[in-house]
Amino acid sequence: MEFVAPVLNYTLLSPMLILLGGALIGVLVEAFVSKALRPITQLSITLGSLVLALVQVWRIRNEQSMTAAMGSVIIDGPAVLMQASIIIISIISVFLIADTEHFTALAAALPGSDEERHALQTGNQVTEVYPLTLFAVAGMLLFPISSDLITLFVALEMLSLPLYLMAGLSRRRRLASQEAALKYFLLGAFSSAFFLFGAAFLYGYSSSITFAGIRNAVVGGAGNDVFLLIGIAFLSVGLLFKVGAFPFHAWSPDVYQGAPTPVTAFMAAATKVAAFGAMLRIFYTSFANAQWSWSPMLVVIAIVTMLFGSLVAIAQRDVKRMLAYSSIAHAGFLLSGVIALNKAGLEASIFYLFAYGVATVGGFAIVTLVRDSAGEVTDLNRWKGLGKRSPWVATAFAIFLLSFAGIPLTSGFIGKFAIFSAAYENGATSVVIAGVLSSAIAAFFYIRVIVLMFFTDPVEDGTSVEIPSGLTSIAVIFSLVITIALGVFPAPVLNFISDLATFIR
Amino acid sequence: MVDLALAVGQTQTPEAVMFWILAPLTVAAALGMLLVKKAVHSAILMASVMINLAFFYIAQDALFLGIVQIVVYTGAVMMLFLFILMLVGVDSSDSLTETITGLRPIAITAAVGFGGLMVSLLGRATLGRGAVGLESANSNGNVKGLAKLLFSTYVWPFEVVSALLITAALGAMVLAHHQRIQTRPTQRQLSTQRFRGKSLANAAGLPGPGVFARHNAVDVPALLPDGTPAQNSINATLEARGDMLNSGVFELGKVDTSAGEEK
Amino acid sequence: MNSLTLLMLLPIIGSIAVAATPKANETLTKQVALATTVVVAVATIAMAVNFERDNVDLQFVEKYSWIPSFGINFALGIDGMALVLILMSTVLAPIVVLAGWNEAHGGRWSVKVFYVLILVLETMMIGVFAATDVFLFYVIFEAMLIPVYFLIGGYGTGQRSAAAVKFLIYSLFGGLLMLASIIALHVMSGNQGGHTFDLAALSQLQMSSTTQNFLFLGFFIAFAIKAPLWPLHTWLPDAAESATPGTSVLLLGVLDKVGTFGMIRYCLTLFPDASKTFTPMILVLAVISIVYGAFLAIGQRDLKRLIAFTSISHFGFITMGIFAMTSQGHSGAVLYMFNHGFSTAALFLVGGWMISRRGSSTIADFGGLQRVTPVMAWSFFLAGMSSLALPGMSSFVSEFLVLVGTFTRYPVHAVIATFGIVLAALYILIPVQKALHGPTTPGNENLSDLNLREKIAIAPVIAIIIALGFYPAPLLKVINPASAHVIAQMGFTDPAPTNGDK
Amino acid sequence: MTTSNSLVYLIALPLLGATILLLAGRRADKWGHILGTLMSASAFAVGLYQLSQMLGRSNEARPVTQKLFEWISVGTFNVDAGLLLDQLSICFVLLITGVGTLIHIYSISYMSHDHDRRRFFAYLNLFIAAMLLLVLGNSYLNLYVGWEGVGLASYLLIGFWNQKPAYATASKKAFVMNRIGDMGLSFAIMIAFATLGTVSFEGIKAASGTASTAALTAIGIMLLVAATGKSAQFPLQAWLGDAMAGPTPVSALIHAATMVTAGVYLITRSNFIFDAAPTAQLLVVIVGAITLLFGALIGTAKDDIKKALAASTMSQIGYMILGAGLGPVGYAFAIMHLLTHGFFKAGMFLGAGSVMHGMNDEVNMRKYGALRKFMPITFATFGLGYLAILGVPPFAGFYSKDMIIETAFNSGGSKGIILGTVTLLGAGITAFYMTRVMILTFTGKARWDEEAHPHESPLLMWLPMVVLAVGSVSSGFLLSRGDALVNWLSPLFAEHGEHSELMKPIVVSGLALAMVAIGVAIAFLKYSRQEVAAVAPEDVSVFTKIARQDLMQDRFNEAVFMRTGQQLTQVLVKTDEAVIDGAVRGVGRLALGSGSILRGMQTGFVRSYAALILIGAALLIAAIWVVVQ
Amino acid sequence: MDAANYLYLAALLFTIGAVGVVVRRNAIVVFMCIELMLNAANLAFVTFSRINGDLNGQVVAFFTMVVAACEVVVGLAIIVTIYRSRRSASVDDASLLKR
Repeated sequence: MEFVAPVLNYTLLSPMLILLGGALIGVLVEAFVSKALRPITQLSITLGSLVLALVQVWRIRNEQSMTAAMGSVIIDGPAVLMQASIIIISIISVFLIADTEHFTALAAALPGSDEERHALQTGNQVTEVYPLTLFAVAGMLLFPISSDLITLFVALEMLSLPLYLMAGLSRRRRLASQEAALKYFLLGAFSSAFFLFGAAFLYGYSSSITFAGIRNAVVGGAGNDVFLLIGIAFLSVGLLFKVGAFPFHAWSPDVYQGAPTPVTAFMAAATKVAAFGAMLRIFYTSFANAQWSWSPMLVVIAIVTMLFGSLVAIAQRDVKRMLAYSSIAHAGFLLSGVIALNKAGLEASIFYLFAYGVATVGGFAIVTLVRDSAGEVTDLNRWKGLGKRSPWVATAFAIFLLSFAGIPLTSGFIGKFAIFSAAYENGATSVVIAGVLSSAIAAFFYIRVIVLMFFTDPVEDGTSVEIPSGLTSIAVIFSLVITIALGVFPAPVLNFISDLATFIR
Repeated sequence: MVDLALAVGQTQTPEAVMFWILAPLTVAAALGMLLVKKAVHSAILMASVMINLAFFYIAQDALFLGIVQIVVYTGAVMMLFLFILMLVGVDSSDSLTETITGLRPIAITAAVGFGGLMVSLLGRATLGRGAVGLESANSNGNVKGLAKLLFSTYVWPFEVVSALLITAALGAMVLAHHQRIQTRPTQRQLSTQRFRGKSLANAAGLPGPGVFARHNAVDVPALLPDGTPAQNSINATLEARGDMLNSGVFELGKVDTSAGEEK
Repeated sequence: MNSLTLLMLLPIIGSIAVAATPKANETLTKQVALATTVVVAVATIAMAVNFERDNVDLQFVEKYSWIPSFGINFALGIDGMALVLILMSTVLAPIVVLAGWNEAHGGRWSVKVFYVLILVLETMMIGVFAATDVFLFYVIFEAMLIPVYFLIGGYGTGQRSAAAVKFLIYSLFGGLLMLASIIALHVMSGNQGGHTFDLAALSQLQMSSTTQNFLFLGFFIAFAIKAPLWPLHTWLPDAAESATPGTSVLLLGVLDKVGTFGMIRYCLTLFPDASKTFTPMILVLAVISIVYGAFLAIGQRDLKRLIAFTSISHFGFITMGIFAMTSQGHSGAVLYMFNHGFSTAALFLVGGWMISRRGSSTIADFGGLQRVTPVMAWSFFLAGMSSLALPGMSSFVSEFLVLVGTFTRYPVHAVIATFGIVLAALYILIPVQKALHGPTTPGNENLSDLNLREKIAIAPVIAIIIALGFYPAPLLKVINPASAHVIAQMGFTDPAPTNGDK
Repeated sequence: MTTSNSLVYLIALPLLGATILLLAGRRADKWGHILGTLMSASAFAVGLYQLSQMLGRSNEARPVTQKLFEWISVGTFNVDAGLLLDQLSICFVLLITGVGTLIHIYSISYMSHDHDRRRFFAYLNLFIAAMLLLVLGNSYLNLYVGWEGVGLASYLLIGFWNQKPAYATASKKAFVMNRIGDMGLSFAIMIAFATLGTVSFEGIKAASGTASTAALTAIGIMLLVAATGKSAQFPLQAWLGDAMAGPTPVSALIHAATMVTAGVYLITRSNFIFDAAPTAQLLVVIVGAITLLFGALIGTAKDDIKKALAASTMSQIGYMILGAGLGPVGYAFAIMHLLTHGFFKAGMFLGAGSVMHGMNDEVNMRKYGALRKFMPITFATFGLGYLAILGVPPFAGFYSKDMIIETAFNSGGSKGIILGTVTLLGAGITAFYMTRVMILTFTGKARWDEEAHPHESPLLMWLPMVVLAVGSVSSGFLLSRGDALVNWLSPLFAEHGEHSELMKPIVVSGLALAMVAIGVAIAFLKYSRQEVAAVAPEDVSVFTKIARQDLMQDRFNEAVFMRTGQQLTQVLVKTDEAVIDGAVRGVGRLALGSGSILRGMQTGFVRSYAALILIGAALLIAAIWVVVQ
Repeated sequence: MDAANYLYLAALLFTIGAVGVVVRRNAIVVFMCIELMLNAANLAFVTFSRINGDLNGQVVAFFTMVVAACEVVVGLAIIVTIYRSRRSASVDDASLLKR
């Protein structure tokens, strides 16, 4: 029992290390750089480290390793793909975050107080969001590549904590924003308790906390599976909470609505990739041989989630809430990729996650642009006639919506097709049918928004579209290009995914 | 669950005794957390649960964890809770009546179902292998064993946790830290300001609480010459905590003065 | 040879050119759009001339890998049926542009947008008929909805946005059912020798009859919504009522044909057995559509809705012809598609002119137009005659072929359907009487007759209607081999004359 | 069989005329009528030329065909655009073009004051072309084109003055009822194709030998339905009276001489079918018999001169149909009556037009009277036609009608007696109402309106009347001399054996004349001896009332078909809105409603959300518990 | 002594914690109940560690404590912030966002 010095493969871990490094520098910047210079410095550091991380991910794209961090992480094709997706989505989100006006000037100041007013006047900014973002991204990168329950749990918390905080930093409607943070935090902690409890039973079942060990136990299959089942169920509660699946979805409408829109965009898109990444890995590797036990459960949850999300979204009057319910429905669609449990399902899920994530960021980017004197206008009734006043913004939003609805020639369609195909291949016909049905329902509310924007006369109530600043424009255009390109010429990306998407065990 | 019965040697009986004494206490304390009105009491009960758990840890050959549970968890984390409780009003009590329609029966049903089913399931569980015990794992000492794992196998999450701690610190700072945006005014500036203000009413300083009032407690506002209560005579903190008494009660007009006129 | 791709590119290029025109110069915009559509029409005619009509194989075949991981190709190719429909689409396009010269002015957006949408739609119209890859077909099938949606919602009248939404939701619903079937096909092809969407390859798939039935329904319901078959028709009257006449022409004349085209190209080819299973039910629906559409048309007060319901009746005929599984029925149905395109175009265009002049689409608001605007009245009358399948008009040939083809196999259906021709007389003559005949009612005295542009637009339509009525052979010769091929593939032969031995 | 390249000109010339006149618009107003007349006349010339050619050939070689192009060809369904001119069609060609040309000439003057005379001529030309196509087509489908073409022309011409709503309605009614008949023709063609595999006359004739009686009966009945529609036979006769809304020349040409006789043509043309289908043939006879009485009865009660003549037409066509239904013996007589009828009825219609022309377009005979003196030519020509229709020897009707009556009597058994009686009765009634028309119009006292200034019509109008009157006088004699027409047509029809004669021709003629005399006498007693009221009396017998209302046929149609149809339509419109679209909207509302309800789960309370999670977890555990059990 | 008893205890404590989250209104008490659930999980880990005879479970428990500490910091910061804005620590009062 001699202590062996741990060996870390820094190359393979470099994307996360770069981001953590960037975050630490960011913290130091908070301490040592003057207020005026902080925003630009932080933005440069954040973007720089994200781009660097992306480059690093690209460079390790063909690496495969189980031992990059003493068995705590797995680097393989899907890992690279998930990480790349997360980083790309994060980069787009950072453009949004960096735009002014979204975050409170001083989080500690009471809403409506003189202190706040003063902070606003002096142009104070909470530049801490940049390091927080980087921490969250680092956590997200770690989440889908974790290969033991400890790392998974730590990563879960690491991606969650910054998001809890950031959800509460909105500049306008601060009470709602803080409420969102509180709800997100309490429910997140609640669900992570379930997660941990489930992890305990998995450990009990397999006497191992690594995925490989659990897998071996499942394959070996000694005794009855009560511990395994409890473990899977509770672990799923945690994961399903993060992806926003029914009945663990309840936080997402409130949080999406209350959080500053760039944060909403970021967490809606990137968290989903990370959470589904982890989910795919653990279900595809560790639990694959116990498919009989969890597949029916996920089928039911997927179907209910799709239908619930689509139905409730119809009744929404607030664009952010509507997108939240839409994201619930999409979580249902994505679950069918997990249920598929085949290579096609993995590829489809990755593609879907990326496509959906990018479109989501784009969609929320548009939301940030529609505002009146009091800030963003999220009441759909006041989006009337947007197409008249700002055709380009409305058109862009319409394209994102069409992508959500899965209309051909947008990325959403290819994703939907791929993921349902995979599910069908595994015989999950009911999921496919429910998916198709709820897509039809979902189409209804996406189209209703398009109607509002294009076919309804504007109400003169001061709602206007802010001329997009350079950064938001970049985010929108970037998302738009990806959304359309993936709809029209998905082949390169699909091939790239196909080449890489195999979990190593 | 028979398979899990451990032959844990001599300690078996004492452990059982300890368990059967502490476990009911623990459950009772936990239930108490739900039932007591005051948050502080809940916190105290929570601390006791934690300490009991520490005993269980130690009983189960997790010495290090047991100590950490007491020192760090109960000692630091719970103190943090108490600290915050103090901040938000230590004696504010929670009404236990349920305000959300239908929530309580649902919660109780779900909980009973959840707990009952869990217990029932655990009763059915078999592991297919015997329990091992930690004798060999702890052969070099519990702390050493843990340290070896922490610093070799789990070094990466260990590192990452540091980032988590930074995040937490940063987060707390963002939410709580009041950056001084203006320079603090000097005494001189303040007094100049006081006299150059629109009104000279407060030039001589704020009234103290209880002055001219029928009570002179700190939470009773002073009365102005015209008989109205002076809100600014009360400490802002008390006001914020909601501990200020309704000043209207002490308005002179409300005082029954009719007695003097009766003979 | 990549003439089909080029043909599809032409309108796109045109739309870019349209987009590049200065916003102030609307005339130039229109001229560019018109020129584009004319060029496309000429190019299509040139292609049609080069078409080998006795060759039953697909022609002008091209294939480019599109999404190889799903086995999806950008594969085009046309047989006689597709050629005829493409021809119809591209010939109608310039007519619609010319006829609806001022249609775009009442819209929410600029004239440019209108023509960009029209041209993009034209590309898709060509593509949807030319696609030989099921996925490609589906993509275009669905994507087509978007320009039409904006054309209805943006440039229509009345409850335009509600109608546009209804149209879109209905179509999307059908499309999604079809998507489910396509997914199943995709998976099955993957299990049986590699993912492919090639129509020919997919038609060789082995599947259980239950599967086949479900997949057939997925496709068929989508198509039955598109080519509105009772009871899935209720979107059409609303859409037609709200859309501009030009849009209605493209919608009913071309887009809805995708439904009937799809029934032949996809339902029959991919699921021959299921097609046979469902034939009795479909024929009943078709017959109901014929009679029901006619009755509803008679009962309409709004001119555009009336035309829409006549189309429902006509689509019933087309569907009946398709599923009669005789060469007459089949060729008749395809010819019917072509003819219906033109006769509906004539009705909608002239009806549109009447409505825009009068400012109302209620039939009762018109009266005595024949004396005031004889040319317009005549055009409407001829269009109506074409709609009621008067012999000498092209639609007669197709309608009769459908009836005779159906009769040889399903006499009862054919007999009931034939009652439709009496109802047709009513639904055409009632508006003719109300709008064109009788005394000139107030509000109609000063309507202007067709101007030169409108005459130029309507003339070719009527010329085609009449010319093909007397000499349909050029089209039939192209259609017949394709139809015969389909019928033969389905394993059907025309019933021999019974010599009365029944 | 001989082929020819010139048959198409018969159709092409008037069609060209129609096209030019319609396309040229007002520019052709000055010369349109001349062009139209020329086109018709040249078609007549072509017809004469064809006749001369035909006469020069032997019986077998007389039919001429011309294949224009392959019209419809799908699978085994092959229909050429082909024309056939044989002994039967040449009769029609000459009748159509000949009478047609006369009526063109008449119309030049009759319509001279009409603003839209050019359009009128265009329609007339169109009608001539369509009618010629009808009789020249070599297959049922070609015939069908002409069949509906004349329907269209008839519709256009009836509705020529469609600014009057009633006229517009009349034209629509004519078209729709014709379409019902056309449907029969469609059915006949479909059945023919399904059973015999062909739709050409030649092909069906060849196949009819071997075809089953059932099939042929079906075809025959359907053809009869077609004939009833076009020829205004029972039960589809109701439109003809209303069709008098058209200008009088139209009534003369279309609704007396030519189009309405198309049914007779159809049945005669299809002789090979009916000969092999006795049931169908019997139905033909029955329809003819009913209609001839029906029409005659209506004719007795009509005060409108044109409607009276129309009823007479209906009745006379009933004779023809009856004749055609009698089989090979009757075909030629039916055709003969058709031709003679074409002359005298057209003449009478033109006469009626002439009267109206002189009487400010008054049609009510009760407001005529004593016109003999003012319109001598009209009176003379009308009178000759009158004599012809009565069947007074030696006028045309005598030859043709008596033949039919005789054949009816001789058709054997009780059938023969019934038919003979009916035809005789019809002759009597005909005599009655025609005499009534004569008396009311031309004799007695003048009952004119104030502003009426009756005068004789101009040359262009009376000339055709004279020509037709000559035909009314002589055509019967000429056609029956030496059985000229019977022999001419005989190659087309099956041989027929000699029937046992129930009555000798002379007896039949005697009986017929007696009936006529009775009819005339009654009419004289009723109308010449008594004052005729200028306003139709209301206190008349129930029978008269019924007869005035076309024997309640319109009432019946209205109540049974129109009302039901209208109600059905309304119900369907409402059903479509409420049920079908309602279901669609219901689905939408269901989705929206359930969305709104489910939305209620989102209470905003974090504790409810936690409860939801707890419930979810509990359900998962419960599921596990169930699985483990 | 059966180690399973610890598991029963853990399950009970976890359930009680979960119920506490649902029924208590004071955000801090709710949070403490969550801590109770985490502690129950830890107890399960420790018990399983003993059953399985390796220390991984204890390591997890250790990590949990650390992570929980971080969570407490962030959570309490959020609770304090919302308390300062609303003058209330009741989670029911934070219900602006709904439906």
